[in-house]
Amino acid sequence: MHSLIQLSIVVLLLPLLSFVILIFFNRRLPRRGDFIGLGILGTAFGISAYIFWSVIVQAYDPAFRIAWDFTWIDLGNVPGVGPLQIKMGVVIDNLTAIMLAMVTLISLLVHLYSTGYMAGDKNYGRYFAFLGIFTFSMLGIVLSDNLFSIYIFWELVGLSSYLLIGFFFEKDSAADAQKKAFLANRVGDIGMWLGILILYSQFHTFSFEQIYANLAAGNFGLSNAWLTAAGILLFMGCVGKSAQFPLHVWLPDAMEGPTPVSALIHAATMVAAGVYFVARIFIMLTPDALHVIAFIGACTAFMAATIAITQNDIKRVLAYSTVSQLGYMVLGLGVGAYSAALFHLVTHAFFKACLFLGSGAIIHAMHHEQDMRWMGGLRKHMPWTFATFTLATLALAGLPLTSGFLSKDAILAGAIGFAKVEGGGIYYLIPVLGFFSAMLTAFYMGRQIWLVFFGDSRTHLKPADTSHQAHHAHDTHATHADAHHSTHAVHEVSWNMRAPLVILAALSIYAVYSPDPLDGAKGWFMKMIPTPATVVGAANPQKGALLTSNAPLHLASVVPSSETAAPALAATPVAAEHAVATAEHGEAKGGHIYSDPRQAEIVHAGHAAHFTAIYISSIMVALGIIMAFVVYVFKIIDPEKTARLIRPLYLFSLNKWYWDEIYDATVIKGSMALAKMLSWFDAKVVDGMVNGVALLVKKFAFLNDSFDKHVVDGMVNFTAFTVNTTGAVLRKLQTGKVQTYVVMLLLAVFGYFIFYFTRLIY
Amino acid sequence: MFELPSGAEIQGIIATLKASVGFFIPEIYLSVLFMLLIVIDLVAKGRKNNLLAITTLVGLAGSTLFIFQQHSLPPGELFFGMYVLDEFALFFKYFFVLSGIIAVIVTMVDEQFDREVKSMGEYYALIVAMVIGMIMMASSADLLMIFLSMELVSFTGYILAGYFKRNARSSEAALKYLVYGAVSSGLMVYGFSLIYGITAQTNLIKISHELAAHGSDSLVMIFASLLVLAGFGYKIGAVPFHFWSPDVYEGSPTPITAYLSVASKAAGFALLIRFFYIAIPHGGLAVENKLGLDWVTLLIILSVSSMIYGNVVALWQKNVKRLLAYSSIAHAGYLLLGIIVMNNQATLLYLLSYFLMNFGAFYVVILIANKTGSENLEDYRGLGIKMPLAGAALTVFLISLVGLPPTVGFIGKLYIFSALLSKGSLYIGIALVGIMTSVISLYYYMLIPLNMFLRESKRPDDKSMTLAVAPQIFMTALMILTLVFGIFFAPLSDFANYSSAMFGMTLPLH
Amino acid sequence: MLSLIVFLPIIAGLVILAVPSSQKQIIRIVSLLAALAQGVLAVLIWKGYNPALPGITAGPGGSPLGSFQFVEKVPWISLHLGGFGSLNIEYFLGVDGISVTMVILTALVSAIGVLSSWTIQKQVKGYFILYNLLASAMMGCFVALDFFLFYVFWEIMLLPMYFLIGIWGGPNREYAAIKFFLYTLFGSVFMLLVMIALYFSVLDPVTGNHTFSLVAMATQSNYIKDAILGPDNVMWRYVAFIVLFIGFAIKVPMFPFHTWLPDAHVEAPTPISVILAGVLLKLGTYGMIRINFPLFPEVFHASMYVIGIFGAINIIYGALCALAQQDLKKMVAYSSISHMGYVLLGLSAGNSEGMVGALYQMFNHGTITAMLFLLVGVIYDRAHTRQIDKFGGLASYMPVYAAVVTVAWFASLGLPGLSGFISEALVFVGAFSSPTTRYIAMVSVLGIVFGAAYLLWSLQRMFLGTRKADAAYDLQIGTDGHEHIHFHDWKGKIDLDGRELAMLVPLLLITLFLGIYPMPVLGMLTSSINKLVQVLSPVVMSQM
Amino acid sequence: MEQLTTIGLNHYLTISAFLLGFGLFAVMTRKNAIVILMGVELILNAANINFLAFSKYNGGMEGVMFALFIIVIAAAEAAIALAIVINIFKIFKSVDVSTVDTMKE
Repeated sequence: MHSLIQLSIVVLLLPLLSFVILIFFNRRLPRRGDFIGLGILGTAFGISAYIFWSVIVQAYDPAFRIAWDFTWIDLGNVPGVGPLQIKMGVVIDNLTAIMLAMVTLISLLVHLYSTGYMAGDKNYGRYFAFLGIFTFSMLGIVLSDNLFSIYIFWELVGLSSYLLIGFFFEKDSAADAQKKAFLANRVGDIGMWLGILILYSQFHTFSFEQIYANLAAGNFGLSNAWLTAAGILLFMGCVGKSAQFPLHVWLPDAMEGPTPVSALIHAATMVAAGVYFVARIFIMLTPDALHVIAFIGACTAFMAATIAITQNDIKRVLAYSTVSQLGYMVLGLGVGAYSAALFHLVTHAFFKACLFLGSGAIIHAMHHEQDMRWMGGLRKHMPWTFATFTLATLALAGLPLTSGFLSKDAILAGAIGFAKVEGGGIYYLIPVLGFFSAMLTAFYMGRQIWLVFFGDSRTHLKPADTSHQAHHAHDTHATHADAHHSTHAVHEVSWNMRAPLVILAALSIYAVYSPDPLDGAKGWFMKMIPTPATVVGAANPQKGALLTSNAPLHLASVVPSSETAAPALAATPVAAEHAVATAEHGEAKGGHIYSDPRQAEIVHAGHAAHFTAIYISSIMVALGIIMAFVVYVFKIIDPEKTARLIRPLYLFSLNKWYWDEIYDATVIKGSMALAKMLSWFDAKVVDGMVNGVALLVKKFAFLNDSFDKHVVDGMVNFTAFTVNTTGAVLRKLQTGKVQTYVVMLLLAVFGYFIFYFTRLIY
Repeated sequence: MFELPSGAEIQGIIATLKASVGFFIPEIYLSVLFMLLIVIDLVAKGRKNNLLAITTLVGLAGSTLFIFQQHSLPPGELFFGMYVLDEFALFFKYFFVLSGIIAVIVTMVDEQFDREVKSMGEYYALIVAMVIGMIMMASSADLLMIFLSMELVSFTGYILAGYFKRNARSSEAALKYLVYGAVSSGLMVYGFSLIYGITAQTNLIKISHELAAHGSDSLVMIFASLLVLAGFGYKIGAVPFHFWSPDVYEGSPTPITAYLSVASKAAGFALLIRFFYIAIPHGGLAVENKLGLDWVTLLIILSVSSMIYGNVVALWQKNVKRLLAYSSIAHAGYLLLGIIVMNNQATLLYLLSYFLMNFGAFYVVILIANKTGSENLEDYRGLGIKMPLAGAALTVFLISLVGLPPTVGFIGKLYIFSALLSKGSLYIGIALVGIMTSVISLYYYMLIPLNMFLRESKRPDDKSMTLAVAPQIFMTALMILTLVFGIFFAPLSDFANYSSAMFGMTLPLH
Repeated sequence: MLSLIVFLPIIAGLVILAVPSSQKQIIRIVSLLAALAQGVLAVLIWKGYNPALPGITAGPGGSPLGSFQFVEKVPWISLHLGGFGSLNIEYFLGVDGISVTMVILTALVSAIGVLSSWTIQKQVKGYFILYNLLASAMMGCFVALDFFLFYVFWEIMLLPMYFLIGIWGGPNREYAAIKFFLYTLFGSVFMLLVMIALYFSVLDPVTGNHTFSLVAMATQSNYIKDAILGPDNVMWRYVAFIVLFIGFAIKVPMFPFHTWLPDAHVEAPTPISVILAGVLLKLGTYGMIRINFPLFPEVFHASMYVIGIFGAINIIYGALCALAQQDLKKMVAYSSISHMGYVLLGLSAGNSEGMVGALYQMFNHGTITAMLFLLVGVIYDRAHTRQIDKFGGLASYMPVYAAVVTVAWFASLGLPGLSGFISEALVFVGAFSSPTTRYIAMVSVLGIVFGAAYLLWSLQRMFLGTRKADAAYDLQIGTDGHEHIHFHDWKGKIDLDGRELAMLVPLLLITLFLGIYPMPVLGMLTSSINKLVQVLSPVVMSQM
Repeated sequence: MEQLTTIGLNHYLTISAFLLGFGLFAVMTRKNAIVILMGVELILNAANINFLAFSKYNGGMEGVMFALFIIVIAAAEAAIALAIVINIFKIFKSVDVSTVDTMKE
């Protein structure tokens, strides 16, 4: 077993250890054992940093991939299949290394931050335990080498998010939110599960490696439609986790959880897991599937942005911006800007975490006031927060010199290229939506900054009563807040909450990723995470024949066993064509090649569109910021008046496009009604279906009370009704008069005689 | 016109009679016992009745010895074919003697007798007489003997049913029994006359030879055998000849009810089997046509209607005795199934199981009636707690009547249905009816445990319900037998198999 | 060995019979000892079991040995019958992978049941006698390899169950009890007919007689060609299969024969619900696997589709009905209808993954649902109500209970890391892999969501948020200034007490362990299941 | 001609059939228990006539024997019947069988 593998397993198990210790013993430990969680995460980060260093920095290899697995379930010698095992295992490649480092780092920072933020909560220890199990499952997703274990950790992440969202479970809103989140995720998961099933039913394995090898070898028994379906279904998992349209509704509500949790789970890591998963399965997605993904991403990005502009809750604005940014990533993957999307995933993780932690600091300082309308003028009180928050905001808005600029621009460039390659038309909608959302992003982030930090404090404007309920709800905070509630002294937060802000803000600067402030593609990240070659050659409409012909070779970038084959690929015409492309664009692509011409074209066109993208997006962002200034700084346009002017639109945005209402009216009410109906059906009809008509039975029981009710009710089956009626009739024959008996006797004899007589005649 | 027999013939006749008497010892012994009882009654007037009871018990028990000796005798006919001795007959001899014994035991515990009647004088004598009559029913091979023995059983039955003279229901039972019985036996004997007219024979074996040889006018034959069946049907209490039974069973003294519902029913079956198997056997359609009567269909109708009617109407009964009466109608239906497929073993085994469980049930009913003074379902509420053993025993007997393992009743049902299915898919329809009706029967049988265990007593009187030791022991013994034979039924099955042989069978039993 | 494990409880019952009914504690302890001894034996059997031997059909030379294990084969009834050949009934016990898991489950659940019966106060003696009778019968069903013996055990179960529900049950117990009894008997009487018909259709290859041995029946070559259930008699084979299937489906219970279950559960006392859900329902599916399918493989093949559809209906229908329930116990009852649907679905797949999944689901459902009913019992003991809306915010006041409930609930909704997940996953994998049931599986996955829905919703309504206005309990400020919960007329510990933990913790650990490492159970199943799949595969049918 | 003059088997049978009919009619319609019993006697005598006639026309003694026994049985039956009816009269103060129906259904 490779040493890195061992290390990664250690990293995986450490947070679990912290969970186990804390969940059982936190009350017996000093400080509820938060230092344990912190220390363990520190170690974990240290190890993953080492992995990152040795994989990415020390000796970078584009096709680096080490895997290890063990038999988890052994089904023996299955008839028709042969020996069948279900394996579990971990894999480390470049992407994994980066993700490992990122997840552990952010988790560490959030742990640190929480020691300040959650101080004094009655379930303090449990909180860290939950953080531990979350980190464990997240790392599990990152490290998994097969679909099955990804699905497992997927569900576990769902669980830990459930637990953390509902951490203040006394609040009904929190309880609702956690249920909503879990269910929404489940809906996505069943799609993902079906996708997994489609693949398994063909190859009897869950392992990525073998599935891709089989796909490349063209062993997929079903039609390409099934393959596309599999892709889309797997993507549904991402729709759930990454809060893509139409399953995005849970994420904003998830803000009921503690703010650090929102930072860790609902901004940086868990929601990114969906994107990460799509990246993992990227090479088996058919073009059709990719188109669907791209459109979903675009819609999400745009919709969320439009909603964000009218929200007043500071965390909700960030939540919707998260949704919007995730939309960008998905869009990026959809259009084939693989590296850019993942790049955005990383950068976004950092600055969005920074924003959330910052908002947490603000809320903390404002004694759990979350409504931006009652904030303002905070920059004087909390300079550190202000600085970091602003920096992160710029990154999110995508201004040059920030990391956000690099990644977002790369995605948009890819989108343009994609639209070009696909032949324009409807496909231009995607970049257009992308740019438009970029503008909106700039606008609502500007609005937020202004409302929160500038102007004068508007706390006094707030109708008092509501606020008190708001935070009396989570009791411990209430006490903690009441301490200095009397004096509304807003003060900067303590160091352990400040440090993470600074670190994260620092990580949102362009220099970390790329020497060139205007081009992420020059940066190490995009060099090191190349777009892998697709394996769905047979499913690829354009160059199907060609690709199937040298399908085995495409494994080069997937299967380590045939690394040696990699150079040979340079000979393929595709590579040649691409060589030309790269040549005229005059930049080295880290030696990796695009075996899939479609991808090649897209990437090439993307690079071609690079500067167009820069121009347009800069203009858009500028527009957005200017608008924000116009509205909120110079007060040239009064927001209220505008809102009244375009009331329908305003309400539409304010009410989040009415998605909750729609779901409530259709899905939830629908299924509840169905359930009620069915259970009525069950009690009334099925219970009596066996006997035909339960009603009749009841009536019958009613008719003769002489007859013990329990019979009729009890024997809800055929005998009940028929038998008893027949009995009721027959027993009348027993008149008690002996002469009638004799008559019966004779009648019987006579009847028999007739019967035989007729039988004799015929 | 009749020339007197010559001396030689008379010598021959006397010789035959002498020889036959040797085969007739149990009957003679029992007749002696009968007279002895009357004498004792006369002598010991006013003394304790137990004397009579004990004598009867001992006497009946003693008769088993003589019956046992008959195993060594070769099967054959005696008294000029009036009477036969074969394993089949032996089986019923044991059966009836045992049921007589149990009837006496049951009577001894029944306290109603103490209230109703002063002297038990002729009671036991009549029981013995009835035993004799039934034994003769089982062994008679001649229409005349059949008629005589049946009448003997009926008459004693009438008297016993009405034994509680001052009790209106008992007397009513007697009257109904009398009228119905008289009419149906009258019809039967009319049918006999017709058969005699057709075949000029009264001996069953000869009759069947006649029919096989010359055939007959099937219409008359059918009419005759329908009338005969009216007689038999009345004895076995199968629908539509059952009407007397519920009233009579309810009205008569409970021991007599038990006795009639088991013994005289069994006697009727013995007669039915012998008559149809010997006189007009069927082994496939050919013979039926030749003998001019497809009595299988006849019995199928009988048995199906009995199973359905008995079980369905029983659902409505509030009186436990009456409920058991209807259930006995249903059981007549099940027994007929065995006869239809001409499988003596199954029938006899079922009879044995029925013997155990029905007597057991009635025994417990009497014990309970002694304490509560009532046989109404309502008054059974909460008895299970007051007298757990009786409750358990009754439950076992009822479960056995339903036919659930591990009770002997299940074995009976198992054999009956096996007999049906061993004919392939021919009789599956009837088997289904039997199965379904037994599900129905579960409900009303379970009504009794339901009242005993699941419901609280309406008047929780603290008066103790503890039973005497002896009855408890006997009851437990019956219960254990019911269970043990339900698990190790080999002896019963062997015995039934051994007893299925009949003298003069022209066709193989299968 | 097997005889011992089967008859131990009955022996205990006899001992109890001797104990005066006033000595309640002794009675309880006796039956607990019996249950524990049973558990020990089960463990020994599990240890001694060799997973390599497949079972299902006869081993080399037509004898069960070499295929089944712990075989005990004694001629019980063997007599020549005038009527129909010779009757051979054997006292024939033995286990293979399928039954050994069920044996372990039964031992476990009945031990837990005894523990939870501790609170029974009314007529303790009678209760435990019946309980032990029931335990014996259940165990017997799982190890019997002779159809007659199986049938006997099967029927013996009914009566104790009837009384246990009827006497110690809730207000509406008479109705529930008789309903249960009639439904089940209705199913089993047909089994009797089929059993007899099979008897006349099968010859024991070794002795050449008719036989009740299920092992001989499972080999198609032993059938008499033109017998009533012989290969030629296709129509009757179909009828017999359907009749048998219905008989077992009633026990499962399968829609639309399930209506007895909610009533029975709601009325039954907690331990009986545990037994009912934990073991009795398994008998239905076990019967299908042991009897229905191997004896009529070709019919099974023709009807896979139908079985699958019924499985799907069970899954979704049960889940939706559970969603609408107000009574917590009723909800759990419907949830087990839904979960047994997974078993049916897995069986209908007819491939190893599905069948292993189904078997594993049977085991897990046994442990998990036992846990659920115990938990329902806990709250019912305290609050004397099971109305979900009568609670709220319990998590604050009964943390341990809430934690256990959460784990159990998540186990029931199939959370990875807990055993329920693996079985459901395998079921879906199997059902989806077989083209016959693929689309059914696609529909059934909806069950996952609905399952999560009703469980989470009930969890929220009972444990999260704050106390409802009309809750079944009061809050009072304790000495330490914190709020404390107070149930009317409940003297005992508010949170779980030792006995309850002693029942729940083992189940929790099993659920967790088997969720992480399923092989201890799966390992025993696989070879048998693979053999079964082989027996059921159409190839074999063509050779018969 | 000969049919009319000489009395043949059929005449006997017809008579007995009529007797049977009358007997049954009496049993079914009469209310008085005594009369019902007389009806039963009629039925038995119908059988008697049959037996005698057949025994005459088939030869053999069985019929005659049978008839004799039937007569004896009838006598015994009458004795028992009367005893029961008297008992009924004691209790129900009438011999109308239709009033004797306390037990039914």
